[in-house]
This record gives sequence, C-alpha cells and structure tokens, in this order.
Amino acid sequence: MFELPSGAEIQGIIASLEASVGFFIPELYLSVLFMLLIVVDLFAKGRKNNLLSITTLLGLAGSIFFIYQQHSMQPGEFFFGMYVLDEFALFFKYLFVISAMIAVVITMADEQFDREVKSIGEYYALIVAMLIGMIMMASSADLMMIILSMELVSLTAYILTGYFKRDPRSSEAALKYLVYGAVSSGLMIYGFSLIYGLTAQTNLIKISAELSAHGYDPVVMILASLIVLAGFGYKIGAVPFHFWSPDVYEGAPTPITAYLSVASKASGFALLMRFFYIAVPHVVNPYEDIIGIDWVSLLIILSIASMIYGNVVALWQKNVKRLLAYSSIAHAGYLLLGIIVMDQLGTQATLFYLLSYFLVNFGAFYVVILIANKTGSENLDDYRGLGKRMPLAGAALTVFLISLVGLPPTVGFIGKLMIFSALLAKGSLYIWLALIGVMTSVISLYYYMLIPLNMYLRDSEQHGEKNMDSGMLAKVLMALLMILTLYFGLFFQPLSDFAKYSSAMFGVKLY
Amino acid sequence: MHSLIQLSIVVLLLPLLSFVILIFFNRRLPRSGDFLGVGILGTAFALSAYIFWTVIVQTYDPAFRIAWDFTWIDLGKVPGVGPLQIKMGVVIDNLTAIMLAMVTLISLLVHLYSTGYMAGDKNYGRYFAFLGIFTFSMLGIVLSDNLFSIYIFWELVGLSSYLLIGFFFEKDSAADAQKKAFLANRVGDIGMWLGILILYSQFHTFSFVEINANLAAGKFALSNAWLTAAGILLFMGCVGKSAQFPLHIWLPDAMEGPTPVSALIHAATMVAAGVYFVARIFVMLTPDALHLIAFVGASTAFMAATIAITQNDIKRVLAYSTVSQLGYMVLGLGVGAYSAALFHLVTHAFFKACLFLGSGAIIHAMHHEQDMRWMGGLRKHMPWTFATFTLATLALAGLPLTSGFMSKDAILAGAIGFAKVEGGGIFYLIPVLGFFSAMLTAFYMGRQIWLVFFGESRTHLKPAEDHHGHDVHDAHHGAHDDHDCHEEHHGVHEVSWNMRAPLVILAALSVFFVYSPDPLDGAKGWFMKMIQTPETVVGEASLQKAAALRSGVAPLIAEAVLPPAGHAETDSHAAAAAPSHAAPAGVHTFADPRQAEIAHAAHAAHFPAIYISSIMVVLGISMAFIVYVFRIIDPEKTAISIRPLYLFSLNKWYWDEIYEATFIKGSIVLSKVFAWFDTNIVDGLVNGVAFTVKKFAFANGSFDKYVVDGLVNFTAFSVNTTGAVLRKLQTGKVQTYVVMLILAVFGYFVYYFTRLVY
Amino acid sequence: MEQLTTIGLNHYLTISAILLCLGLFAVMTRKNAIVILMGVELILNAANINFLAFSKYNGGMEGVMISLFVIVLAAAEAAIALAIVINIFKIFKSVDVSSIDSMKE
Amino acid sequence: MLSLIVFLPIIAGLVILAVPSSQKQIIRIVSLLASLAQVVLSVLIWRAYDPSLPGITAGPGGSPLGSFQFVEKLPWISLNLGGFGSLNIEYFLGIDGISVTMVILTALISAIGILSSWTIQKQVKGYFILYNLLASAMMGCFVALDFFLFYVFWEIMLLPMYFLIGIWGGPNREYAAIKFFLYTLFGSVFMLLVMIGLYFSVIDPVTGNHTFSLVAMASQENYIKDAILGPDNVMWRYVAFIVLFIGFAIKVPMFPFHTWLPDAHVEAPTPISVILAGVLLKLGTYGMMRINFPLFPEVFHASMYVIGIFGAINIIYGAFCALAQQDLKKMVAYSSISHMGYVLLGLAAGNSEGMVGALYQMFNHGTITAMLFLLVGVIYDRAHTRQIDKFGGLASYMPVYAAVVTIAWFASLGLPGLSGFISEAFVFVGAFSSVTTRYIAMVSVLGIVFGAAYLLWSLQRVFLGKRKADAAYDIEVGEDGHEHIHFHDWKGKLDLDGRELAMLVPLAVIIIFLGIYPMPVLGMLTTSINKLVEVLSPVVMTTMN
Repeated sequence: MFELPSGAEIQGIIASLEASVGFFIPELYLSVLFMLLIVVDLFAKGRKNNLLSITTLLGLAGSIFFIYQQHSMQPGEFFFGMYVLDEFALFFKYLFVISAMIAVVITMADEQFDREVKSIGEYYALIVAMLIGMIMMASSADLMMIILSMELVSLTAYILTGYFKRDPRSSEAALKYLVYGAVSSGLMIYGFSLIYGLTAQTNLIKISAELSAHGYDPVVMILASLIVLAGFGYKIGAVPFHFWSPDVYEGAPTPITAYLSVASKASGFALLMRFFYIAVPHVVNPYEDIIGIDWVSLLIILSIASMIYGNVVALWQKNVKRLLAYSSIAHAGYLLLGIIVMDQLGTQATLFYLLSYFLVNFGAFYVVILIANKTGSENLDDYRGLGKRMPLAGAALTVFLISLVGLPPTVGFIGKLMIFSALLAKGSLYIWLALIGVMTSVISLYYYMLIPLNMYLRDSEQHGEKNMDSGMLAKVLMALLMILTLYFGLFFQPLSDFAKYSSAMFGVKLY
Repeated sequence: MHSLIQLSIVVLLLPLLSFVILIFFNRRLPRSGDFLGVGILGTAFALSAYIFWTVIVQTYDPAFRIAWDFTWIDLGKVPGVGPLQIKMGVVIDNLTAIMLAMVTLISLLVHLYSTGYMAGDKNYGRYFAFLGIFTFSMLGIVLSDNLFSIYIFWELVGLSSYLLIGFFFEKDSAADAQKKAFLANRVGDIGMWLGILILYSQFHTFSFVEINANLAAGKFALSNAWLTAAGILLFMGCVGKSAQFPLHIWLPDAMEGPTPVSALIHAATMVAAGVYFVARIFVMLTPDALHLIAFVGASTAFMAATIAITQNDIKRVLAYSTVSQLGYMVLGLGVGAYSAALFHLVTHAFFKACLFLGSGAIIHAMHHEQDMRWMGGLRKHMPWTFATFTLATLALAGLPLTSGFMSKDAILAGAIGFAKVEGGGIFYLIPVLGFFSAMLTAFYMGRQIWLVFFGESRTHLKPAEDHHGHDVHDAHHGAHDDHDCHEEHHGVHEVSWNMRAPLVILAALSVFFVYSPDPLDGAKGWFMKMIQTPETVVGEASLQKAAALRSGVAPLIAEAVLPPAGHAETDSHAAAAAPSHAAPAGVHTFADPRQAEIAHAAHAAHFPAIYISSIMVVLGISMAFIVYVFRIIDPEKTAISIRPLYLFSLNKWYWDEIYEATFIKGSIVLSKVFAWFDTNIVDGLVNGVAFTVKKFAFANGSFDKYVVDGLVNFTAFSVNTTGAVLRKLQTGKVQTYVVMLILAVFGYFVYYFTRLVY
Repeated sequence: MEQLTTIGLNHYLTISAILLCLGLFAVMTRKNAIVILMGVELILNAANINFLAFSKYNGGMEGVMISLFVIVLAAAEAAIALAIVINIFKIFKSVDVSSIDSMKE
Repeated sequence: MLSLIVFLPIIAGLVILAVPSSQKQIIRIVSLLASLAQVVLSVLIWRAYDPSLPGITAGPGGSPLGSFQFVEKLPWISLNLGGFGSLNIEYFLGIDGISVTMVILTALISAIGILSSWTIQKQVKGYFILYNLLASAMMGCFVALDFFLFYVFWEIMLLPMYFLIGIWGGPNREYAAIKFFLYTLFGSVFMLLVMIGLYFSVIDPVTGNHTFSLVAMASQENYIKDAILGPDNVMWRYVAFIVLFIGFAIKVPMFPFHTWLPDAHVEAPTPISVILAGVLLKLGTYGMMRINFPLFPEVFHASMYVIGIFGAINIIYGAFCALAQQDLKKMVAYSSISHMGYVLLGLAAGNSEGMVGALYQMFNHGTITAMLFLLVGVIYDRAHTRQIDKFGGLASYMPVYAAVVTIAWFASLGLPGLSGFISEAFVFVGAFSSVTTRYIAMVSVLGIVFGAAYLLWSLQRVFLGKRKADAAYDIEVGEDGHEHIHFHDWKGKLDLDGRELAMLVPLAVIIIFLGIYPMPVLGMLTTSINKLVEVLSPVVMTTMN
C-alpha cells in the first residue's frame, strides 16, 4: 500500500530535518536542561536544595537567550508542517519561560515544601518538562503535535498537582485532575480523529484548505468541533469545562496552582487561538460563517458562562486559593471575548490580557504563599488584621486584586480596556458582550475586596507576637511585581506593542 | 450718584455696622454696646429725616423719583438673551422717603426703649445686634428697586425675625414660635419667588421699571392667567410676611419675642413690609389678582378681629389686632385704595408701636404678667403709659381726630367705591366685613383698656399654679431683683424715661394734624398728596396689546425686549394727560377706565364711609362699656351661653390645630414614609439584587440581609429551588464533573443540531 | 447487503463509537478508580481505531502515526495514573472515587 | 502648574511613606503643607485665570487645545492598532470656567479636610497616604481633558475612599465602604464602555487619528458619521448618554441611586465626609457638564425634562428623608441629596442662568456641606453621639459653636446673604425660564420650605430649648454660679477650639462673602457656561415662551 521512499527522498527528508532543527533550539535546550536537572538531583540530595532551584533558574534564563535569537528567523513551518515558528509562538515562549521562572522562585519561597516533601527531587525537572510541553502547544500546527504536547503538559501537571504525597487534598486534586483531564483529552483525540477522517489531513493549514475547498458533513463537523472544544475548554478552564479547576487549584501546591492558572491556561489559549484561527474556515464576518461550525457563537456561550459563573460562585468562597480559582475561570471568559472578535485587535487584546493576568496572578499567588508561610492558612478569616502586620504584602495583594478587578492605574485595567476596545471596534455587534463583561467585573469587585476587607477592615483575634517578616528577597520581588503592575498600568505601551507584534500568526492573516 | 442716594446707602449700611460691631464685640464694650446701637440708629434716623425733609417737604412732588443701580452679577452674553446683568439698586421716591423715616424712627425708639426694657439680660448686646440686622434688612426692602433685592432683604427680615422671636431660646415655646414664623414666611416666600420667576422668565430682568415698561408694552408672552398668577404669587409673599389669612398663624406666636421686638417687627415695620411690597407691585396686579387680594384682606381683618375679642394675653390681643389692621391695608390695596392703604400702614405703624411699647411697659411693671385678667387699675400707677396707650387705642379704634380714623376711613371709602364699580353683589362683602371689623376693633380695644387700666387690681385673683410667668423668664431674674421684693401690686410704678419717651413720641404721631389739616379727610393732607395711586401697567390697553402680540406674526425675540428705563413714567404720564375720563377735583386721573371709575366712586363714598365707620366705632365702644364697665352683660355668662362661638374665637378658629393635623403631621408622616421607602425599598432593591446574585451561587452564609420584599423573596425562592438541583452538580466527585462535561457537549450538540435542521 | 457483508469504514467507526460510549459509561458510573482508568483507555482506543480506519481509507500514513503515539501516551498516562491511585489508596485507604470529595463547591 | 497642583499630594504621600509611622506630627504637617501649597497654587490659578476665554470645545480655528488655559499636553501612549489606526492617549490637562471653580474648591476642601484629620489617631501614616492619593485623584479629575486620563483619575479615587471609610469609619463601615465602592464602580464601568465607543467614533481633526481628547469629542463635526456613537447611530447615542448619565448620577447621587450616600456619610470619619460631600459629589455633576452633555447635546436636549424631574425628586425626596432622620449626620447627608438636586435641576434647565446656578451651587454646596459635616464632627467628637434627641439647649453653653452652626444651617437652607441662596436662586430662575422645566421648577420650590423645615427643626432640637432628659452631657453649676456642661470623656475645650475655628472660619467667610458678592466665582464661569449652553443648543433656544 505504501511505497518506501527513494534514496533521494530520504536525503531530502534528512536535509529538511537538519534545517528544521535550527528552529528547534530552545526546545532542545530545555530538554537538555530537563535531563540535567534529573542528574543534578541525583548528586545533590537535600530536602530543598537551592542548588537545584538556582540551576533551574539559570537554565531557564539561558533559554531566553535562545528564544531571543529566534526573532531574526523567518516565520514558517518546519518538521514537515508539524511545528511553526512565528511571533505568536515566540510570545508564548517568553511567557511560559518567565512563568516557569517565577514558579521556581515562588516555590523557593513556599515553606510548605519543607513540611510536605522529603526531597524536592524531580519537581523542578517536571516544571521544565511542562514548560517544554506548553511551548510546543503554542507552536504546534499539526493534530499529532497538539495531542503530544498537550499530553506532555497534562501528565506533568498531574504529577505536580499531586506532589504533596502525604497531603490528602493534593492527592485528591491529582486524581480529579487526572480523571477529568484524561477524559477530556481522550475526547479531544477522538474529535481529532473525526476531523482527520473528514479531511485526511493533520496539518491545520491543510485542514483549513481542505474544508474550504470540499465542504464537509455538518453534523460530523459539529460533533468533532464540540468534542475538540471540550479538550480546549478543559485546558483554559472555561465553563462548562471548568469543573476540575477549583478543586485542583485548591489542592495543588500553591506555586503549581499559580503555574497552572497562568501558564497552563495561556497554553490552552495559544492552542485555541491557533486552531480556531487557522483550522476553522471563516470569513471576515463571522455571522456569515457556514452553519454548523459557528465557532464564534460556541465561544460566546463559553465566554458568557465563564464570566457569570466564575464571578458569581467566587462570591461565596472562603479559601483564597479557591477564590482565585473561580476568578481564573472568570478571566478565561474575558480572554475569550478577545478571541471572539477574531481580528488583529482582538488577538492583541487577548495577548495583552494574558500578559497582565500573568503578572498579576503570579503576584497574588506569591503573596498568598508568603502569607500562608506565616499564618499557615489560606482561609479568608485568617487574613484578618494582616494589613497591619504585613503592610507590604497587604498593599501588594491589594494592588494585584485591584488589577484583577480591572481598575486603573493597574495593568489589569488596560487589559480590560483592550478587550472591550476590541469588542466595540466591531461597532454595535458585540456591545452586549461588553456589557456582560463590565457587569460581571463589578460583581468581581465584591469578592476580591473581601481580601483587603479582612486584611484591613477587620482586626485579627489572635495577637501573636509572631515574626511576620517575610525576608528581604521576598519583599523586593513582591514590590517589584507591584510596581510593575502599576507601571504597566500607566505606561503600557511596551507591553501593548509587544502584544501587537506577537499577534502575527503564521498561516493566517488577521484584519 | 445723587447725594440723596448716597445718604440712603449710608442709612442702609449704618444698622449693618451696628450689627457687625455688636455681634463680635458686645462682650468687650461697656454696657454691651447698647449706646452704640442707639447712637448709630440715631444717626440713621437723622439722615433719614434729612432725606424725608428734602423729598417730602422741600421737593413736594408726587412724581419724585431718583434711582441708581449697579451691576451685581454679570452673566455675560447669554445665548438667546444677549448680554445679561443682574442689577442691584436703590430707588428713592416719596414712599421710600416716608418709609425710611418711619422705620428708622421706630427702630430708634425701640432701641431706646429696649435699653430700659432689656436691661440685665444676659444676651443684652446680642439683642441690639439683632435689632441692627433687622433694621438693615427692613431698610433694604424699602430702598430696593428690583424684585430680587427685595426678595433678598425679605428673607433677611425673616431671619432677623427668627432670631428675635427666639431670643429667649431656652423657652421651648419661643423656639417653636421662631421656627413657625420662619416656616410660615417661607411658604409665602416660595409663592413670591415663583411670582418673581414668572416675571423674570418673560423679561430677564428683576427691575421694577423694566418689568413695568415691558408689561405696559404688552410684551408678556404668556396668557393673562399667568399674569394674574404672577400677581397672586407675589402677593403670597405679603400673605406670609404680613400675616394674612391663611398664613397668619405665626404672628400671634411671634409674641414670644421680647415686647420691644414685637413693637418694632411684629407690629410696625416687618409685617408692614408685605403691604409695602404689594404697593410696589401694585401696578402689575391684574383686576382678578386684586379681587383676591381684597378678599384675603377683608377676611383676615374680620377673622383676626373676632379672635382678638376673646384673647386674654395683652400682647395677643394686640397681635390679632395687628393682623386685623394688616388685613385692612391689604384690603385697601386690593380695592385700589393705594394711598389709603399706605397711609394706614404708616399711621398704624406709629400707634401700634405705641400700643406694644405701652404693653411692654405694663408687662415690665407687672413683672412679666401678660394676662389681662390679672391686671386692672393700672391707670393710677402708670399715668404716662395710660395716656399714651389710650391715645393709641383711640387711633386704632378709629375715632375721629386720630390718624387711624383718617386712614381707615379712606380704605373703607375705597372699598365701597370698589364694590360699586365691580357691580356689587359679593363685592359688597368687602366693605361690610371692613365695617364690622371696625366695630369689633373698637370693642376689643375698649375691653383691653378697661381690663388693664380701670377697675381694681386683680393680681391676687390669679391662680397660684398659673404663676408660671416667672419660670420662663429666668433670663430676667437678675434684672428684677429689686422688683421682686415688692411682693404685691405696690411694685407697679411708672417706667423710666427711656421707656416713656418713645411712648410719648409715638402717641404724638397718632394725632391727625401730623398728617392732614382736616381731621375728617386724609386726602387733604400731605401724605395722600405725595402718595398717589400709580397707573396700572396691566390695564385693558396693555393686555390687548399683549394679546395682539401673542397671536400676531411679529416674532417676539427679534424685537428689542427692553426699552430704556424710564419709559414707563413717560408712557403713563402721556396717558394720564389724555382726558379720557372727567375726574373730580382732587382725584388723580387715570388712563385705565377701571382705575378711574374706582377712584371716582371712592371719592364719592368718602362721607358715607365716615358716617358708617363712626357709627360702628361708637357701637363697638359702647358695647365694651356695656359689657365691661357697666357690666350689663356679664362677659363670663355670655361666654358660657355662646360657648361654641366663644371657644371658636378663643382657639383662634382652630387654625393651628388644622395646620398641625394636616400640613405638619402630613409632612412628618410623609417624611417617615419616604425614609422608610428609602431604607427599605430603594436600598432593599439594590440589596435584593445583590442577594439574588449571591443566592445564585447556591451557597449559604450570612449576607447583608436587609429588607427583602415579596418580589425579592420570590426571586430568591425560585433561584433557590434551581440552586437545590444545581447543588448536586458540584459535589466534589470527579465523576459528576465528567457527567457535566458530557452533558455540556451533548447540550451544545443538540442546540446546533436543531439549528442545523431548522 | 454490501453494508453487512463487506467490512467497510462504517463498521470501524461504529465499533469505535461503541467503544467510546463504553469508555465514557465506565468513567461515569464505576466507583473503582482502576476501572475508570480502563474506561479512559477505551476512549483512547476508540480514537485509535478511528485514526487507523481513516488512515486506511484515506490513504495517508498520518493516522497510523498518531495512533502509535496515542498508544504510547496511553501507557504513560496509565503509569502516572496508577502512581496517583496508589498514593490515593495509601491516604484514603480506598480507591472509591465517589468517596473522595473533600473539596467541593 | 496644573501638574504640580495635581501631584503635590501624591508627592507628599511619597514623603510620608518614608517617614516612620511613629512620627505622627511630621506626617500631618507634611500633608498640611502640601495641601496649603495646593491652596496657594489654586489662588494663583484664580488670579491668573482669564475669564474671557470660554473653553468647553475646540478654540477658534479648531485649535485642538481649545481655549483652555494652563494647558499641558504631552503624548502619553501611542499605540499602533493596525486596522484601527493608532491609539493615542495624551496627558492633557487644562481648565476652563467649569473646572477652575472646582479646582479651587478641591484645594480648599482638601486643606480643610487635613486640618480636620488632625484628630485621627489610628494608623496615621496609612491614613494620610490614602488621603493624599485621594486628593490628587480628585484634583486630577477636574483638570483632565483626556477622557482616558479622566477615567484613570476617576477610578483611582475609589480605592482610597474605600479604605478611608472602611478602616477609619464607624461601626457599620464595612458595609458602607463596599456599598460605596460597588455603586460607584457600577456607574463607572459603563463609562468605560462609552469612552471606548467614543474613541472609535471621534477623529482628531488635526492628526486624523482617533482620540480620547474631550475637546475634540465636544465638537460634533469630529464624529465619524456611521461610527458606533456617530450622528447616524441615534439609538446607541441615546444608550451611551443614558449609561454615562447613570454613571455620573450615581456619584451625584441622584435618586434612586443615592442610597450609598447616607450609609457612607454616617460611617465615614468627619474629614472623609467633608471630602465626600464637598468634592466627590461634584464630580458627578462636573462629569455631566464636561462629558455627558456636550458630547451628546441632542440627547441632552431630549432628556432635559427627565433630568429635571429627577432633580425635583432629589430636592423634595431628599428634604423629606432629612426631615425624618434622627441622626444628625444622616440628616446632613440627605440634605446633600436634596441640594445636589438643585444642581441637576439647574443643568436640566439648559440655559445660562440654570447652568450658572448649577455650577455655583456645586461650589457653594461644597463649602456649605463641608461646614455642616465639620460641625457635626465637632459635636460627635465631644458627645460620641449624633442622635438629635440627645442634645438640647446647647446654644446656651456653646455660644460660638451655636453661632457658627447657625451660619452653616442658614446657608444650607438658602438664606440670602449667604452663598447658597444665589446659586439656588439662579437654578430656579434658569429652570423656570426654560419652557421644559418650568412646571418642575414650580414643584421644586417646595424644597425651599422643607429644606428650612428640617434644618430649623434640627437646630431647635439640638441647640434651643433646654437639655433633654437623656442628653449626652451633664449640667454642672460652677463655682461662679453659672451653669456649665460637660461631656463624658471629653478633655478638650468645650466650645470650638483654635483648630476647629481654623477650619470653620475660612469656610464661613467664603460663604458670606460669596453670598454678598458672587462675582469672584461667577465671573470665572459665565463665559464658559454661555459657551456650553451654545454647544448644547444647536438652534438658539428661546426662553420667551
């Protein structure tokens, strides 16, 4: 049935592979780092080894150099269309690498690790592995790469979630994550198989061309789209595919929660955007799309449900991590708004929002960790009176939360501004979406402000003389994140320009 | 600027100076600075007297008028109107000159009197400060050349009245009275303010001259009903300030203030300001408005008189008499007897001030006993007071040879003439009420004189528990320690010179020759000659013009809205020159037929009015004699036999109770309802929304539960039931999550499948 | 008749759909974590059958490649899943998924 | 100049940040100096302000700076948005007649608020940092001419306010603070959408780019015809106007969006009440005058009647609610609602008299209500209660206090000779002259009576008469035979002390002076208001009918 390739063809394949490897250096480098970390771990046995974490940090920092070099490369496909390199992917590479670095840093700060695990062991290696998976998710242009990279991310995430083996909540979270994730990705793969069946292609661009050229059976296409969407929805944590996320965020080690809520979610968005923009045929006006795969209305429902559900349910949360989990569901809704408009401005807005969310969410989780180190709790009630005892942490957390609400002068406000601008730039078409967006953000104010409310407006019951100093390094980092949040809220041009630059995606032209 | 204008401004500002100095420094000045108040007022009076001399005596021209104004607020070039300025200004004409002199004179006398009466009060200095600001505001009203500044000073007069009524603010009754006075005045003021607004909205000016000119030119673009409404609304200001029915209720209560204040403010000047104001706007009043004014005046005069006959408090009798007399003045203006009404204003000011100061002397001497039932026989102890009080009483009752006789007669003559011209019928009610009130006046004043001055002292008859006068006058204790040692009536003696002198001066001013050589005809005197009824600007002619302009094609805005100031006079003079109606000698000629007829008829009714009113006064006095002197009819028994009527009068026609039950209770209930509405419904709705949002999260816990009305309850309930189903979903069991995942996909699929099929 | 006698694409697809449903059914209803994991395997294998079938009928190699990778993935997933389940059993002394619900709402 | 006056408090806040929190006096003095410098600057601005320049829209020849004064315009953000041109946000400050009065008011009230904050003992450092942040943001709102900048300042105000009420407030402060926050945010998020919509609808005539400049937005010819808020899109223009109006109305606060105000006032500490009533409420009506009305003149024209009705409801409803209050501060809060109703009514009139009255009323209400709240604070400091029926007869024992109260109370009820009267009078003059709002004005004058009713009634119950049986103070007969009163645990001077006089006397002087001679303020704003009226009425309105 299949003919073996001739020698010349093999030569060509080898040449192509050799050429492609040149575009794959950061990933290769990170893979080396991954293995190196395992080796280092073997040598350096320790409860919480700074050597290991610093190696990770340095290694990750080194990868930025390689990623930076890719700017000069021509955007394009390689590895036979399996993989692309474009500004869009580069954006996410930076985002993920820095996320991983921050995850490492806040892991170093988290004292829970000292209590829970004997050895930090392969923890950092797993973070790097997850990073590789996410980078590949952002660059995949082929169904097979998508499956592989997504599974890489998922599998490492399961392990990291359950990393506190003796903590029942951590284990429970891992199990739930595992079952839900496995089913979702299984369904997604099944959906891919249907798409493959319809088009006989696995490359996104080719799928798009095939669908446009020959048409398709709408019922099958709906089914395939829906179950693929289930997989993506699970990754971005959007309603109604969000169910895993509150439990997992609550149970996972806090650095992992932060990492998941920012980087993993962003990778899901990267994938969604690429798949959505490229593989799905659409014309400029989404309402003229072929019935049956009206992805825009699919995403609209997803988005509205996320914004409302996330914000409304968050009102009742007593655990700060869980509260932030629901908030992250809501933010997935806002991010989807930017994708819905399906134009260059929307993409730019989404990317900007991701940046702001990345900055702020890490900041918030970092402070939560620092507070948990001192109080040993993530419960809202235990935040009482903290504003006085930890003034900088309180101030920083307040700034982060304000940014999450989307109030000036924080970067979160600019994010919302960009998203709503993208919506309103379409004229009156999406005004109602913007209305839901702003209304739900008012609701969100209430639960976000519960934290400053407890920190400042209420006095704590116990007057422990406990040392509440979180250390110089932590303070500097906290202050840095806070100042960045404020600075980019006022002078957001660099971020925004970067987002604009990064909105260029190979294989599709956005207007 | 004319030198008289300059002087008048000095006169205006002097009392203000007195206020400023005394309010800040009274505690640092010797004698709390009373000499300063008296001195400043003396200067003011001297200057006013000079103005009076120059204007009335030297110039002696009925049309005398000088004015000066300055731009107070410049609104720039207003779109749709053009350059717009709010001006403030001073006008001096004969009326102003007379009023200036009158106000400063009475104020000076009251200042002087108060140095005796108020001596020893702990807030002595502040008292004079308040008198100063009152005088300032009153002079402001008198001098104003526009509605806006009149309104300003009008309110300031209200403030000073408020401050002075509540001078003994520790007394709850005083505090109540001051609030009542201010609020009743405010009710009137909003009417006045609306009237001003109607005129302003048409002409974009507050100035009398410009408004009159525009009205005369027929530029009033709204219907005549609006014009009438404007007049009536402006008159509401007078209703409040001059205590006309139905806002008269505050004036008797205002007697809670110190008696000299009652004399100055609540008898002579402030309450007369309302009448003065109606005189100022007289020319803009349409016949309909005038009718209403006349009826209000007549009913006030009658009602107050019927109340006065049963009151026991010496000051309350005088207060109701004041209301009644103010009714006369308003009646006079309403019937078009302009100069008569103003004449009565001035004469009444003097004799009523005299009466109040006299009663003050009595009260002072009686250790703050105000109930006439426990007085009596004071004639012997207080001859000066008795003499002046009696003279003023005669003037009030309207006996010939007094000033009151002339002015009241002129008003009643006008009323008869008016009734005739208007075609009789209901309009005859006005003179009838007027005459009847004259009789009642004579009766209750006779009663008062008798009860107070004649007979034997009845101090010992006073029930002991009723002896509360002292308690409420704590403030005076210090001053009257020397009196208190004389337990009984023997303590009563004549007051000191500084209280006596004002009485004498005021009494002297109640005699006829001050005003007119002929005791029977005020019209022969200088006053009636100087103050002549002005020509209306809303007569037939201008109303027709206005109607023509309204219906006509001429675009109003295109025309220059404001003719140069002063046109009004030339217009009216030109019109007056036209001999449209042959007028009898001594009667001012009018272009407006209605005014001319009334003037004519009033002139004709002069002597009938004299006869009738004399008869009425004699009747009244004889009745008083019959009842109180000869005791032919026993007042107590009569009171019992006509008890309902007696109570009706004693309780002041139950107006206070009616207002209490309706407006005051109503407002308070309404305010409670609104407040409840605010916290429960308006706020509750908001909270309800928040509540619903929270319920939607199907969780429980405490939330700021405020009032949840039925609607919100229902919403919460229905959301709750939905929540009960939804609650099963988020169980923490991962399999449920998977089920939800599948369901979501399936739901989506069904949705799109149906869309696809249909 | 041909539909019944000749094994065509639709037969593969039907089988895979049935497998998928069985897998989902297992995941949704079974208490035992291990059985749930088996359900997941069924889902993945359903996809594999699809890929292979389509690959055969479309004439490309991609489906075969993907199914190979998915098999490897399934193995990796199973390994991790078993590790987690063992850990769960250590802590909760049970692998009954429905009883592990300490975090909710 | 304007940048300086805006950022002075923030600079002070940064300085305070460096001061150790134990040095309370230094912290206070730094804040006071900054606010006094603000006052000085505002006076300089007042002196240098040229009242003949109208402002409001683009100046002669379509100058993008308009005829604004003290303009500072710097490019701030310039983003390339691909197909949508470039996003230009400017740091654009400037003042005209509308804002210059508000700038002066803000500087004044901020300084007085600082003085009033002297008694704050709890977390002084944090308090003054937040206070200064608030002061800067308020000032920024009034001088910003770029919508984006305005919005940023507008939102920055919320957080400090939340904490100032929430931390230093009364017993129910959590509820009040979050209520304030939620309400205001609810209003402003819609403003955000309108802002974006306007951005896409307006072209800067000079650069040809979309712009946030309020000056460009105020000229209807700069709108793209078929843009979302362009002239063709009538429905969305109405919607935008309404939501923008609601956003500002919440701040005003207009019935039925007012319920946050009584709660916030009752719970807030005195200086914050002063700021809230003195400046923050003005932002609502200022926003209407600066943004809401000139940007949508035809919608404004169509909705004058409705705005007027809401104004009347505010006036009368507020007065009635005030009448029923037992808490003195709550009464003053409701009186604010009533008085802001006058502003709304004046705006609804749409003519110069009404608008001048409205703007002047904003200024006067700022000073008068500040005084009212300060006075309530004085008695609260002493008695620890504000229940009206817990006093009585205070005038005898605290004569100076009673005198100042009388001035403030009468100013509030609109007594001539005090500034509140002139503004109320102009509001009525304007409202009555406008055909649209004539009957509304006729109803609203009832507010004058009820305003007098609740003020006089409270005055009587607190100051006049005799001590109530359950009063918050005791009467003692001193050695000299005179009666004295004393409040439990109050160590300071019984009557007003020097600091309190320093806060109250300047306000009283301003109130009296501006009541007698209003031109110093009115002179600055008439040109702008006339221009605004022109902008608002495409066809020259006639008030003759």
